[in-house]
Amino acid sequence: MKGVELKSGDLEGLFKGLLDKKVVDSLILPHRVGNNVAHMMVTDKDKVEPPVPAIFAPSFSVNAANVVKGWLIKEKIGIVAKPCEIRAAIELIKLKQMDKESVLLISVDCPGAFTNQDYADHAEEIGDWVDSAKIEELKGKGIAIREACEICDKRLADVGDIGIVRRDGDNVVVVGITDMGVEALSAIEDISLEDKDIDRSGEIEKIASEAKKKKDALPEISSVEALEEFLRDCIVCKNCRDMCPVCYCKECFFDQPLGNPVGGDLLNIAELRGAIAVPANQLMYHLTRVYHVSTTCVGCGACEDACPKDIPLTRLYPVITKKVQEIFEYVPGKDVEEPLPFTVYEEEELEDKLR
Amino acid sequence: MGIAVIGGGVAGITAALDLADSGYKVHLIEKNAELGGKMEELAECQMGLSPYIAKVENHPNINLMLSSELERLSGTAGDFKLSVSGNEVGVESVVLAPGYDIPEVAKSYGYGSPDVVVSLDFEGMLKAATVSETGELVRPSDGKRVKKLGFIKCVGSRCQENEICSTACCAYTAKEAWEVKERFPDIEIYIFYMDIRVFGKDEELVAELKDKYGVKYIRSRVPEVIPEEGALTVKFENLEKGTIEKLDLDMVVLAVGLLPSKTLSKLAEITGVKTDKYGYIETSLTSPLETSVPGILACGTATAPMKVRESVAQASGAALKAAGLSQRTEPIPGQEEHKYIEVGDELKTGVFICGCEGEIANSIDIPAVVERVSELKDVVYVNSETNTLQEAMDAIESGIVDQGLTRIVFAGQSPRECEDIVRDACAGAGLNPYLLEMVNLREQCAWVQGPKDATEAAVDMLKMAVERAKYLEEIPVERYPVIPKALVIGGGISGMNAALGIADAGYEVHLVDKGAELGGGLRESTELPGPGGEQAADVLKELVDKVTANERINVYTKVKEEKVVGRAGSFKAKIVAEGSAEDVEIEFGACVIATGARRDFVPEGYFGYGKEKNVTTVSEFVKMLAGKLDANTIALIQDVPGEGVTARYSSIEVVDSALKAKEKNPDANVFVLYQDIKTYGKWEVLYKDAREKGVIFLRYDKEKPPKYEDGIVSVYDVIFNDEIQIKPDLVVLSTPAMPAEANERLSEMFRIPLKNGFFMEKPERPKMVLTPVDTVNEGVFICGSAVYPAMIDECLAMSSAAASRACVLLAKDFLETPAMTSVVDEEICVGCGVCEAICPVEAIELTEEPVPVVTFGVTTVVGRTKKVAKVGDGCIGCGSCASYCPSSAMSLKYFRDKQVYAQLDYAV
Amino acid sequence: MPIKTWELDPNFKNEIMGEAGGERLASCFQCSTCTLGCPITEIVPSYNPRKIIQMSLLGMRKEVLSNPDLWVCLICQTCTARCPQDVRIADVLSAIRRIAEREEEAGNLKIDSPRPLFDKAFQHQLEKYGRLYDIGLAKEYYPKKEGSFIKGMKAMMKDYKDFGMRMFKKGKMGPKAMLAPKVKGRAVIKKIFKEMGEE
Amino acid sequence: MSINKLAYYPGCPSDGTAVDQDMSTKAVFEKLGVELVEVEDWNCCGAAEVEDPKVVYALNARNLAIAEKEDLDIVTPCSICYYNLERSNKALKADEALCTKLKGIDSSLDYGGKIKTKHVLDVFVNDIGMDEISSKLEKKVNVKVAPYYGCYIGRPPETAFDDPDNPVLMDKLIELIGGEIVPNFNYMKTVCCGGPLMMTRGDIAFDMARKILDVAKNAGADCISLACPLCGMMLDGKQADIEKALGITIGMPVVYITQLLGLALGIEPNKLGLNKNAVDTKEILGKVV
Repeated sequence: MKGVELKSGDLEGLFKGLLDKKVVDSLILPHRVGNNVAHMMVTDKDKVEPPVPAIFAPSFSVNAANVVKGWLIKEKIGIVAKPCEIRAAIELIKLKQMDKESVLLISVDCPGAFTNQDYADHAEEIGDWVDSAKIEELKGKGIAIREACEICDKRLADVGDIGIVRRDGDNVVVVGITDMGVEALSAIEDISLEDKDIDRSGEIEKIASEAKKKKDALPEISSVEALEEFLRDCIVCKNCRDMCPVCYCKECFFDQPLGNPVGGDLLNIAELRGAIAVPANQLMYHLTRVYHVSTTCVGCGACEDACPKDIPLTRLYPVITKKVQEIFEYVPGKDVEEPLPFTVYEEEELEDKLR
Repeated sequence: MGIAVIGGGVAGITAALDLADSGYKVHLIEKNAELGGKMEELAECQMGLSPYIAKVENHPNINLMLSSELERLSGTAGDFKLSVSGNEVGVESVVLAPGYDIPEVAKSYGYGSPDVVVSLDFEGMLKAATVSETGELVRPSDGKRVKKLGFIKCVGSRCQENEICSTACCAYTAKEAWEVKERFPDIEIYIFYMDIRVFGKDEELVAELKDKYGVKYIRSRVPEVIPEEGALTVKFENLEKGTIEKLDLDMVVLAVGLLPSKTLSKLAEITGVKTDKYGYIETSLTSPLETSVPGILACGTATAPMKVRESVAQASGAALKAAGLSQRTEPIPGQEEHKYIEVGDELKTGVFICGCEGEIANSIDIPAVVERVSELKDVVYVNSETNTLQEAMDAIESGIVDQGLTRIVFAGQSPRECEDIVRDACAGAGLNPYLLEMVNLREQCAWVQGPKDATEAAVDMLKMAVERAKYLEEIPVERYPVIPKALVIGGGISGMNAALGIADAGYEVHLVDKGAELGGGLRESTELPGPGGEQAADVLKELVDKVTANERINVYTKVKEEKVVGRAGSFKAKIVAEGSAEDVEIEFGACVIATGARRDFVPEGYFGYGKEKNVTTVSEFVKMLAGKLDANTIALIQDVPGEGVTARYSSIEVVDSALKAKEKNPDANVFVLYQDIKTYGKWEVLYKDAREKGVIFLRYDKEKPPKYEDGIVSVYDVIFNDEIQIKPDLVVLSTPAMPAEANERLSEMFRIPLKNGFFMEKPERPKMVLTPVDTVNEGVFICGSAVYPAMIDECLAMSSAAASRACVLLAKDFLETPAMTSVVDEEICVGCGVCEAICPVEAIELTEEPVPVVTFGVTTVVGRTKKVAKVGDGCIGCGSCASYCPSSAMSLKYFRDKQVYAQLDYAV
Repeated sequence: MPIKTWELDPNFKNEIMGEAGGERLASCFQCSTCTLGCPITEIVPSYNPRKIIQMSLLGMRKEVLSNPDLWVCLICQTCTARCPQDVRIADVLSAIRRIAEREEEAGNLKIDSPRPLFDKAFQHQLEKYGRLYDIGLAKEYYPKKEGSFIKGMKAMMKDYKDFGMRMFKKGKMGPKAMLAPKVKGRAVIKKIFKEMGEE
Repeated sequence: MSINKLAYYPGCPSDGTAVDQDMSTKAVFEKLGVELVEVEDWNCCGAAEVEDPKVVYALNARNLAIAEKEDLDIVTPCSICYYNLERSNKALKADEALCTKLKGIDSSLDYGGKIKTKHVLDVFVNDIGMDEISSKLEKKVNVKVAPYYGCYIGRPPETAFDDPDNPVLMDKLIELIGGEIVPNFNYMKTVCCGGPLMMTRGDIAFDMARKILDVAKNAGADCISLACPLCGMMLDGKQADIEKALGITIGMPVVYITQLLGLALGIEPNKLGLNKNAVDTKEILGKVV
């Protein structure tokens, strides 16, 4: 793999270089706003502001992919974001909601993240980076990372075009993952690429086994009744849908008359059955949505963060969709060239899996 | 004049329909009062066959002569006079399809205990278990639940009384076992067998039964079933332990073999056709459909024991040959143009409930249903007076004409059987045929609901249908002309035979082949298997000469690629040939794929092949047999692993060449190492001959394959239960057959799925194949070793069948565009392209339209384009796109969401 | 130890097939019907006619001929009746037994069963009298089986004292049965054995 | 009835252990109006002990030739004799070379292949016929019978005259004379009695006979009926020895079908030899009404 080892302070120069050399027309990257971290879109290289380490900050606001979803534009956008955001972007490319040629995807190592609110409240204590020891320490103080991050087994910067890997101390390694990524890095004068083979398989395994342990410990939703109970408080505000990076329909079924019966329609149904639950479609809404994202859900947890009724949706969406993905042996966002499983599976293969 | 088809079983029905659909007058003569033959007795088959029976019964070109028997036949091809139960019929050709009977079962199999049943009856029991109160499979003797079930194969076949193998039993036993396991997973199944003679998909099914379902396949020909103390005791040899074991079973199914129909000998006498020594109509390896009397064709189990799949292929093939001797005299149904009345917004729903000759009226209180349905809004007319399909159709037609009905709800037998017929009735009366809603009151209600619930369920089903009917829309029916030409891909024996068949029927044929010369795989062969000693070259020469001489056939050789676009009736192709500067462009209405199979698998590394010079393959060995044979000890190894599949001819070839080696050199020690000897049908005689001539057969297990080291072949004979070593002068390997290289490309182009590299027929019911040469792509047919590596007679029958099916299509002047196609709501479409990717026929494409991109509610950047899905020609209405589209931008005409939801709202 | 076919006698099957009744040996396809229907196999589990046939086909001459199980066949014909390939197993085994007896006579084999002695004694009686003579048969057979006249008589008494008395009482071993029958055509019978038996 | 005269081949045991069968056969035929002419100076058929088929053919050629001179078909009450006579008859009819060869050995072996060989059971049911027998019945034999057929009635196929697995001729006769067929005996009908091994492997023979006796007893039979002297010796004559050797009690009367039939025809029991059966038959006689 071609890459370069830098001081984390040098990343500023790298981003500036990408803009300067017109590798990208614009960059979306996390920046610090007061106690918090949010996404910023930069076109002028001089506006790339230090301290760049904000890109590693363990905070999750919105999924960056959700921001650029549907931007079918000529200009090239560089996106610096956590692996789950980059993976969502890759799924969106497959779903033709973005153009592969017009985005440069730069993933950064993620230790797991706190909600926007938690991070803002404890910015001092948390800081720009947390390792696992620190996560445990903070947990002791009642400051916990998001459940979605706890069960996430894909936190390393190994997706997208470029990966920014944290090393011990203040160093980072920037590697080109795709040809586009290598080309982009080569365009920058200050950087000279060399072969960088970083083996992180041990780390990956460790993360995966811990994540699996955490996932298995979650309470299971094992029946429709349990699901109804789980969703009891849902008000069908559809915030989870709006914040979901891979929920991409232009006009959601649940905004159409059939999916969103109102007034007379509801009265008709009520008359037929004697009584119906309102808000209508509570269960149907989530089941449809979980089906729609079943292969593409990257498990970023944005849905849970968006829920005004604090329903732990992580236990529904990433957990169930992961099962589906395992059936298809599909990892969403892993490779932009890999076709969506629904489009290529053979019925018989599926029969074998489900038996 | 016309064509007489004798026998109303599956073969007769198939032949009759192929002929009648292409405009020939058919006299279908059946001795029983009902159509269906043996298949009628098989629950699953009955369901599969019934649409065809309904079609025959309502076909204008078929003169159905039930309870009739042929009494006399005189005249010659082109002018036969038949006397049928007193009636005189004049025809140009005759197709014999009298079917089979089953042999008497030896008394040792349980002395008539009710718990010992033959397979045919077992099918009935499985069906009964579906509708019984408990839904369990129970013993006939005492009603106890079956826990241990045994199948005994080769009952009444491969024995003295019936020397040959019945071919079909291995597969149908596996399918019955599968059905039992699927429905009653707790039942333990034991299958006693000698050789498992299955191929292709059936082979996989057997593997699945063994591995996944835990079905025990035990190699022992169980000779007796002893009813003892409430159980049926069987003994079998545990070959591994070398012991005799006893097993108590609750029920035993005897897989009885097939014999020629009892009527066959009389039929042969009347018609003068020769029968072979087993009593079957005599046909040959190179003319499997022709009898000894010109103008009289034979098909199905009258010529040899075979499965439904082969029977049907033979029937279609025989139909083609019979048509060749006859003149088309009848119009082809469905070719007239319809004008439909404008129905506007007016909702006048008519409900028609057919009693189905008591099958519905017996378990459903029809007057009560009528009363409740009459109350429904928009229902202006209810008719429950009819008892047969024909009566019901008359009632619908007059309802539309006299009452001005604008929606029809028809409740009766399964739509699988009658949907086309009811739609035609609507269309005939001037109502758009898609303003019809069908209710399956027989199969889905009367047959499955207990008498208590049936009436209530019927009311619910009708209410749902009436509700859905409200939302039905008129769908325009368009027509396009059929190009009366065909493309045949592959110039081997199958392709040439198909091309000749189509050309002889009067259509132009383009025959393309990748080779420099016609002939295909058979060019590599020398002597054909069997005692006939026919030379492949002679067979080929005759075909090649005929093809070359035929003016209607255009031959293209060295063809690299055929780029085909279009749909049934109207295809276009560019033919790209090696060394030709310009591509040839052709048009055609139907296509036959006959790419054959490859035999060039090199077993490099197996048994020292390639290194040891005395290790050879069967095809090389067959060539050696033409010369002097020096080898004194020969080991033939069957089922050598490798990519590819077991060919139908593989075992036959091994046994045949072993026999020929022994005949050539009687003192030679010839050993055949095998897993299963698969000399199906009459080929069983080869196996017997080989043994009697002194060939030694040693059976090995897949897990313990033979080894060849230091000049010694070691094999663990699982029947002998010991290791046996041979010092051969010659080791002969039988290798698997591989699909043609072009299959992959053609599969993608035509969207016809492959299985192990071979083309799959259009799927029918899970247990049977009734359309062996049809594919999911209407207008494209498959045959020969492109479907599975087949024997020459099968290739010829199948390719005639494919030609027949193609001719049925080409005989039409027009085809209708499918009405139930997909439509896109462009406003909602988000352009993700999943529909494009999953469309099985590539009928959807994404088009780009310029649109502004809106971000955060503000038009910030002017985007390039927006992608929108468009449905083009060729949509087959499968609904894949509509079911996937997340934003429901895609929907299927006639299955609009609102139509389905209206129905569901009533259901929930 | 693996069976080395090159050390066997591939002609053995032809030898059997050359015997009257042995002709159909090679039709066997090892289906187990004979063994599974055999009433002897239930009592003598080692007796497996199917296996004897395959051993014969392979050419395991020595092993087949010295197999003591050869002599337990009842000739009940169940195997023959059921054999799907008309192998006539009972006749084949009989043919093999005859080969074995000849081998024994030639001094190449020791048969570990009294059955050939009994059969031979029976045939001798037949040659002598033209019909079965029970007492003569017993008097010839037992001494041969037991190795000496005295031992033979003792064994005979053990087996037949009760039975003989029973039969005698019931008039089934009356004077007619005690006397040797004398078929007039005895000379022809002798000729038959001489001419037909030594082919 | 088409038959009124037959050559009678009694078989070797007719003088001794199966004298009862011989007596009853003769008595029954007499009652049925069929004259039996004993094959003059008949010789042994070869039984099970002459294994060489060619010797068997030759032995029986003599018997057949004698009957042929009288122009009579042969009937025998013994199943093994029947098997040997019939297979020889078939072989001689089919093999001209064999016939020539036999003629060369002795003129008394010159058989022209003109007669048929029959088993008594076959003659009763198929030649004389149920109607004819029925018309001559005088008594009802009200017994529960286990009909035991043994080997050579349904086997081997070329000489068989009944089903190999479920023969029925004897059943028909028993039912005709008022007897009842016990249930659950069907599968024992044709299992060998062990007779051929009696002299060489008595242990096996006893085991096999015992099984038949046991099943008949468990099925509730009053008696076993049979049609072969070897089976008779094994099941009746040796029954006491079996009981002694295996330490069991059975006490199952065993009678020939000719004896049962004779009773129904009103023949004196002693004329049928019913006083000669090893296991007492009095109980059966009590059930003849």
